[in-house]
Amino acid sequence: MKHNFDNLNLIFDKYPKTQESLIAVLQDIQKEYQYLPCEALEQTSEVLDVPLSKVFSVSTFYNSFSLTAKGDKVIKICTGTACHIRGAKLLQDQLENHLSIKAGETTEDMKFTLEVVACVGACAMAPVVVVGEKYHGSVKVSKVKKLVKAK
Amino acid sequence: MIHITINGKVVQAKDGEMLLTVIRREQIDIPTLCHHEAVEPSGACRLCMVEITKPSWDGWCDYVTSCLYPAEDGLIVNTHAPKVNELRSSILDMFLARHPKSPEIRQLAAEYGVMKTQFEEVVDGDNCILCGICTRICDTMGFKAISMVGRGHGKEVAPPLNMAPAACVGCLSCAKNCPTNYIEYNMKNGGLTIWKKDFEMIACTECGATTITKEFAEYLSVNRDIPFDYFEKCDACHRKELAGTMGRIANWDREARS
Amino acid sequence: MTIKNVKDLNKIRKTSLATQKKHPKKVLVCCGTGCIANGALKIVDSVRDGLEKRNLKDVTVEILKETGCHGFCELGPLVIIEPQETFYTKVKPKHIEDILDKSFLDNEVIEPLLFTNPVDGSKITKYNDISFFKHQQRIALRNLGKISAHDMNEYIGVDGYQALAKVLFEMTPDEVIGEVTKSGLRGRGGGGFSAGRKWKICKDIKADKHYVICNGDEGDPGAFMDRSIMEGDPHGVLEGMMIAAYAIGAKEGYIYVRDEYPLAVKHLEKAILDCERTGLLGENILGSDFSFTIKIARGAGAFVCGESSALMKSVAGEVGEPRAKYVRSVVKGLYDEPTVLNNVETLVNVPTIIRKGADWYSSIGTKKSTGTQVFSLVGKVRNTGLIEVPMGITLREIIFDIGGGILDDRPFKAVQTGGPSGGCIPESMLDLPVDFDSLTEVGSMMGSGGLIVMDDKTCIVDIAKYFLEFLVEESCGKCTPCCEGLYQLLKIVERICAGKGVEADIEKMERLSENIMLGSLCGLGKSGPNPLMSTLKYFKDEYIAHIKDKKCPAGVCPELITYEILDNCTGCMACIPACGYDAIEGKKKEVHVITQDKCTKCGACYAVCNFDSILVS
Amino acid sequence: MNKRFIVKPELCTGCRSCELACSFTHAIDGVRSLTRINPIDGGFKDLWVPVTCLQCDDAACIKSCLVNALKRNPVTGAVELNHEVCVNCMACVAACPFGCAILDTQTNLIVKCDLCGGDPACAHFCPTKALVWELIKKAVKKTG
Repeated sequence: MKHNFDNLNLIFDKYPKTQESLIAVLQDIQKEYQYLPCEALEQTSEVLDVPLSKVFSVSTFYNSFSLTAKGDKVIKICTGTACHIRGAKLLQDQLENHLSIKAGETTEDMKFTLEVVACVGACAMAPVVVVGEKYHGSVKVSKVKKLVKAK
Repeated sequence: MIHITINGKVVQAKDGEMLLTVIRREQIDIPTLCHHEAVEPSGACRLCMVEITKPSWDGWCDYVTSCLYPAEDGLIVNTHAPKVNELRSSILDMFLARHPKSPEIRQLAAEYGVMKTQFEEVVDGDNCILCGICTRICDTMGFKAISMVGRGHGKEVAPPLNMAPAACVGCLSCAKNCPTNYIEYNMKNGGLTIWKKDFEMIACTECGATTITKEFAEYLSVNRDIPFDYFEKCDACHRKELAGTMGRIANWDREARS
Repeated sequence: MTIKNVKDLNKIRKTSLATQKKHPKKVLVCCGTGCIANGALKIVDSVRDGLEKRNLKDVTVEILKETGCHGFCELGPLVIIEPQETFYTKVKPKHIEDILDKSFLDNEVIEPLLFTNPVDGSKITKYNDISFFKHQQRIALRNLGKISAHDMNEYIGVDGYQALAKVLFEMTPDEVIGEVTKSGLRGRGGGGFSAGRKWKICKDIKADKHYVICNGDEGDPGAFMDRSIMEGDPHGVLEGMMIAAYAIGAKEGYIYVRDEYPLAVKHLEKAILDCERTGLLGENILGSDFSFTIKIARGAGAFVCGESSALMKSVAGEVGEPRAKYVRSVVKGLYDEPTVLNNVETLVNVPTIIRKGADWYSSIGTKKSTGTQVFSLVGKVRNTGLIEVPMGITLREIIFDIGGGILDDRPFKAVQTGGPSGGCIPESMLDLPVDFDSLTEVGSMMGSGGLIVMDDKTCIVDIAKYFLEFLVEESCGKCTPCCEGLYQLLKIVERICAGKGVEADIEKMERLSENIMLGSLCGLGKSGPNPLMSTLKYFKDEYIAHIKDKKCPAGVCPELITYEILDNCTGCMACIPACGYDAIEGKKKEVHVITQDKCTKCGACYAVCNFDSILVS
Repeated sequence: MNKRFIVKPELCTGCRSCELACSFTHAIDGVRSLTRINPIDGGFKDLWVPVTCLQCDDAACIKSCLVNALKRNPVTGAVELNHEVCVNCMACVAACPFGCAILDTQTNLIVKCDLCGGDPACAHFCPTKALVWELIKKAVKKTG
């Protein structure tokens, strides 16, 4: 996939050029491109003067980061304890079935990525599914298909 | 100097020196899989755990990794307490389940009475025990070419982006210090391949023997202020050269005297 | 404007209070993450439009308050009309006109939007009459739902930064530490270590730098109080940090926030910026010698970063692997300097303790666990949400009085506390007074205060499996007992759930658990077997049922159950499209049939059936 | 230490007693080590040069070691290799311009002369006094 990497400098300029900024920079890159492209990691290593191996370690250690491109919409199924008890597994099963992908995968048309995440901190509305930036609480099986249709 | 008691024997130790160092100095055998003196201790494998107590602790004991626990005056250490032994065999059992094919793990586990794991063997398990000796040595040497990637059960040692690591000079320290000989490399026809990266070995200008890679020599020459031509001959030819030089001087001397 | 001294601060407080007095009528819209998810921002817009229509545009700021979380997220969006304290639930934009005309401008009450008492079906008008709120005592959550979360002046109006002024000009650092120690405040992040003593240790270490870190990396699944506090009362957190910094002599502080909490990050950023602009952060705060700055470090999703040494590595931009702590992080923490790490809830209590005194605080709660604790009461309970109650209250009071009992009147089975490091507490212990020590005694722990209520439809073995899955996923992979040991525990529990367990597995799990607890490097591994151990202790029968009888009494574990359609099926056809595996056949108004070979036991049919026609056995 | 190690090639007969002494002295668990000293044909009739580490002032081996396994013993003046720390990267073997850090292929350890911690065995056993461990004062007197 080809990207325009001009925006990277805008990200770098926001932070001091030290290792302390590494996670913040990677988060901004993740937000910008929905994943961490190789070129961006290489540039980050250079600009922040952090060895590429350390950048790679950090990129693969934390859940927030992904090294593969994601779909236009990321669907996150919360699997926090409250959601688990109130049927998160069933929602996962339904969404996987409906989208014909497993959690962690992206549909072939690159429209949706399905993820399971640990608690999103909206436990009182369990079970929760986050589509893009929008939180959906008390999700029922009958609502699942609507979630995926939602633009 | 302070005094600690190890397995009933009072021994001397330096204040703040790690217990493992003292224990090893006393020739007491306790296993470790993540320890290397070249790097900071990490406390990952947990095999070197020992039982410690002090008279003032009222019978209470603690269990600590000796590689990381600094010696304190009056400490009473038991390197083979029943709980510690049980823990070691349990850990070795876990290792054996994860790396059932590793001869090194099998041998060590057998020493602790674990011949066959009671746990579920990991299918397609490799022999990397994630001790981090390779990555820590690479960091300490200043290359920082490889690192731990991922986390938890899926963690692995890998070069960045899983591509030939630019920072690697082919010193082979990672492979040579791997406790389970997991890291593969290939040396043939004056070349070396490790981490999918190809290197050229410096061949001795006299005899053609090889010692280190060109990249490593260049690194040492630039960063450590060593003339590059030092690396152009092998050690045997260097010795011969020295013998020749000293021989000539001795011969002049001899001729001058006679 | 800048706040150069206490006089400036008091001037703002006075103005703020005067404004409140001038406009007693207010519309409070809860803008916590829960309510926003339910559409609170649209409500805010509607209220704003409505006020404009009624020529009240100029005083919108005084009337409309976008507050932090009330904790009653399930019923959101929530709107409260002051001063009557009328509490409206599940408000939609179309209701706003009515609310403004009848309830805000007039004194009427719009009955359909009121809270319905789940016990007797009656309508309750006032916020404080609802049992969910009635039994609470709010100190940490004092400002949540009361003030506009992002307005510094409002915070100052409710005595904000008065405690800071008090410590800076009336107390020495030692006196501050003394007061906090005397209050008995214990760390609310899990460990329960005395906050004052921690500060004292840190202060007494001679070093170039000292740091204060606020831990907002709420990793426990099922807990969200820190999120709500950071979102709803960011200045309270900052003030707590400043007081801690003054006490230990720190000049730099960090707030470590989960990146999954974007609203919390936004509100904290705004609060820090406001403080920097006015001089409440920076050099010579309020004209004193005290200088302090706060930076936000965003976490990146790693439960293990709740462990202090891992968190500090993460703040420094490294991989969050814990180190063995024979030297504690309070002595050698961030960048190897002495560091005080307190969690959000701990710090937000500090300003009130300083203002009202240690004696007042320690009079609340129990002798060894003083004050209040915020719980997130979730799971199979009627009223779910955030609650703050005095320590020592019983689980029964929390679940049945505040929580209104179990959802659908099912029998209570267990309550899980302390997240993945805690345990499950059975019905026989419902009258246990909750505090740090009592929970530890029964094999669980306070943790960050998650209370997850389970009914008879929750499989206890599945819960143990759930937590092990979580921990295996979240283990950093550094030390063997945690990384490999928890993995093997999970494998055994998986086998049991699949009906392939043998009796010897129980002893094997117990022995392995002990070794994991003994051998692991950090708290994650040391406490990792807790959920399993506590369920083994209190619910052994259920394990035996899985192992011996090959049955899952709760009807959860797919391999041990079957789904059947009963004769009372109305033939509504709802289950047919819900089944993703084409396992259900049937015609309209005829009893449907499940083809057992195709059934994956996912439970979708059960979830959509409105006639209880599906039998799980 | 006020002693120094002196090599006198003119006295060396190439008998290799020094090699044996070295090998036995540095034996590990009864297994003889690779010798750190080698009498090598100096290229002239009857002239043997016992080649061993010169303990250079500005030692290339120390500079080349990236893990600080090589350190100078302040008492003996010898550059000593700590095998526990050594990672076998071969940098010192390659860097020594005199070829006096050598890989012992039997044990896979790099070896170099450590002056036996202050009492070189080779000097003891040299029958012709071609290797001497002598007081510096005495040496100064002799040459002066």
